[in-house]
Parts: sequence; C-alpha cells; structure tokens
Amino acid sequence: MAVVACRLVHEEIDTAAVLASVADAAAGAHVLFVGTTRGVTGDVVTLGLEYEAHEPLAQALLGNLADEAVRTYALTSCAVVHRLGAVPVGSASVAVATSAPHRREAFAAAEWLMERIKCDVPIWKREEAADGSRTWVHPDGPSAAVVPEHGS
Amino acid sequence: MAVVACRLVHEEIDTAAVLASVADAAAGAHVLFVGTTRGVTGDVVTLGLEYEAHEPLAQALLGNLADEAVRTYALTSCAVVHRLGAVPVGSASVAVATSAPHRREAFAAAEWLMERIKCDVPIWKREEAADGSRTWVHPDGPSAAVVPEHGS
Amino acid sequence: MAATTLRVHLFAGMAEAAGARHLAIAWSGGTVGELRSAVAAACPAIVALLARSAIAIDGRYATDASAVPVTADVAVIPPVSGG
Amino acid sequence: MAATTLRVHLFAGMAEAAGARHLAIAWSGGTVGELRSAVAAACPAIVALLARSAIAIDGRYATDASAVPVTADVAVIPPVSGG
Repeated sequence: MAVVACRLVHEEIDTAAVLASVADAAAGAHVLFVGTTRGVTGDVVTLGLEYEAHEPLAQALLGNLADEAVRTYALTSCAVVHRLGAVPVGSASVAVATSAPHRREAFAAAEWLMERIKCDVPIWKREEAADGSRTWVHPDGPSAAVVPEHGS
Repeated sequence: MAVVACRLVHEEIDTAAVLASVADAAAGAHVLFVGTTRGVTGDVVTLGLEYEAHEPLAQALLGNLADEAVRTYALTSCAVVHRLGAVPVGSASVAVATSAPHRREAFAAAEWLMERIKCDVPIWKREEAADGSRTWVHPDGPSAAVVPEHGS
Repeated sequence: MAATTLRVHLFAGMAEAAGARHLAIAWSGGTVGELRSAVAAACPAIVALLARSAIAIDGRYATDASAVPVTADVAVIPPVSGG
Repeated sequence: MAATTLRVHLFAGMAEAAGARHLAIAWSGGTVGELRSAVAAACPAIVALLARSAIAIDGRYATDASAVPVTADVAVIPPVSGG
C-alpha cells in the first residue's frame, strides 16, 4: 500500500510537491527534511555547491533505503529527491518526506533516511569557497560502503 | 539573531510558507512537521476535527516553547502555526518548522516542540465520528500542566 | 474583602459538560485550591474533569497555593489534545 | 581467459586526481581485491583515496573477494558527501 518515490533531479527541487506526494488518508503525521547549501558556516563563506552521483547506483540505493524505511517504520508513504549539478546557496540539495499514522515513526524514518543517504549513497559534493577555489568533499575514514550493506 | 514566529490561525495553513519562513543563510537543515486530520485510524473513520484554544494562553505558551527550542537546540529559526476551528480530513491542524546549521538539531527541536505542544498548550480537539457524533478529546490522567512548567 | 463575582472560563468538554462557557463564582479572594472547591460546588457536572485540570490565572498556569485576586482572569484547562 | 579492457568509472575528487572519468584496465578476470591492485598500478595519483573507496560491480557494492567478470561495469566509490 505504501507509496515510495525516489528521484535524482538536475533542476530546483519543488519541496512543497515532495511533501504533498506523501499525503495519505491514513497518515496524521508528515515530516519534510530539506537540506540546503549553507552560505555561512561560522566565519567561512561558501559560494555554492555542486553535486555528482553514480546515478544508476544512487537511484537503486535510494529506492532500497526508502523501501527499508517504509517497512521498518510502517510508513504510509516516503519520498526522496536529491539534486545534482550546481546548487546555489539557500537552495535545496536534498528533500526527504515521510508520512505515518503518528509522528514518532515519521520523524524517526526521516532522520534515519538522512543518516543513510549521507553514509551510503554514491553522491559527492564540491564546495566553492569565497576565494573561488573548488574542493570535492570526501570525508575522512573509509567509505561506509566498503562493508557492503546492500547487494553482494 | 534567531527568528521565531508562532501563530494561531482560523484558516488553512500554508505549510510551504511556514517552511520558507525559517530559511536562513546559516541554516543547512530545515525540518517541517505537518499534523493532519487522519481520515482512517485502523478501521475507524473520522469525518473531521474541530479545534478550540485558550487563545491568549496558547499563543504565549507557543512563544515560550519556540524560544526555548531556539535556545536549547541553537536553531537559526523556528515557526509554529496551529489551526483552530474545523479542520477537514487531510488538512493540516499544526505545522512546526525548524532550521539549524545541521540536521540533528533541526530534527530534535521539531520533535521536542511537537511533544510539548501536545502536552502543554491549551488547545483541544473534538472528533466527528462516522455516525456524526462529536466528542471532545481529554486524554486520561491529569493535565500535564497541573504541575506548571511555565509561569508561577 | 468584599465578595465579588469571578468569571471562570471553561473550554472544550468542560464547557460542554457545564452547558456554559463561563461560570460566575462568588469570590472574596483566596487560593487556587479554594477556588477549585468553589467551582466544584457551583457546577457538579464538571467535578471529575476539574480534578484533572490545570488552572490558569491571568494567562499563566498556577499551583493550588497561588493567590487568586478578585480581579483575576481565571480559566480551567482540562487535559489538552492539540497538535 | 583472454585479457580484455575493463572500463573503470571514477567520480568526484578521484576523477579530478586521475584527470579522467574512466580508467582502462587490462583484465582477464579476478577478484575485486586484484582489481584494486591493478587500478592502483595504473593510476598512482588515486592510491590514497582508492584505499578508502568501495567498489561497485554492475550497480552493487562488492567485497574484495567478489569476482569481477571481464564484462563487468565497475565503479570506484570514494567516501560520499551527498545530502
């Protein structure tokens, strides 16, 4: 019954549409998470971000994660949209929406999905600093995906 | 610096506007919670809800809670809107939005706010069942507010 | 202190049970606890819910030991169900 | 098995370090672990990042013991930073 939609897009994310997509007569709670490009982090200015993905793998993994979220948290619906390419300051790079009969499950699932998206899904960002230099971000330590949790 | 907006409204909640109201250059994470009238709970059909509040007290307490959320979770912004009067099935009765530099604080603050709103704020709902009967909901046990946490 | 009439606001299921959105309580000052007794005596239909309710005085929740001036704005707050 | 050319996809900082989005690796079959060694030999510039990367074979993450057929679609997945 639960509806799941995961998409990679190359244009602006319509966050209101992502939220609307998880509406369901059995849902009383809806959580929408929107991640945007921060223009300021402490004293550090960021001019913009750019995202790249292994698109087929990212699409497949987002679908797996959303399916797992629906099963684990008994969601009525779930949607994940990640933007690729340049994302200006203040614009959304990712939107996750969940709906459930009650709020605890909707919150927990949205938070879990964001944790997993940030750890598992082959998407990378390049930050453009105030001086115009651009740096790909590869967090320290091994890829969480080195020990595979999906597939063989 | 943090912006806080709390409102009681008697018309439809513009949830996209609530989310947009917490945008901030220092925020990378935005959480919007939307509570709607469930049409179906298991096998039980609800035709609609109606909300009533002690409006001055509810407005003051919502403001206190939002201020406390901003301080506790170091939010960049926070907004709470609760609808009063008749709320049809599928429509939003409450919307809470938070923004923060990082997602953990935005999630935690939104969830905390919803817990507190449901426990502390003098707002009541009346449920209209499938047979047309209407019942005010007063959860079992003493009001959480009997031991005051706000005021004297 | 001369007795005056305190207007006590009722809400939701409590207003429904009382058949009124306000009660007029004769009052010459006292505590919230004493006011509870006066309200219960004036409106037996709400006694059960009153025991589970908070009292707000001038827009703040009050303990049973708090004073209720004759000019107070008083509301009975039964268990809430917003959200 | 005859050696063929395996096309290995690189992304993000790894493509930048290699100066290319693909590497052509001579391959006659073997494990992911063996492929890692071949990739490191072909492109020393990415060795440090490669050690922290996962390998995806035909759209799934693979362990070092997994087989890499000569027809495989191979991608190196450095630590991710989406969201």
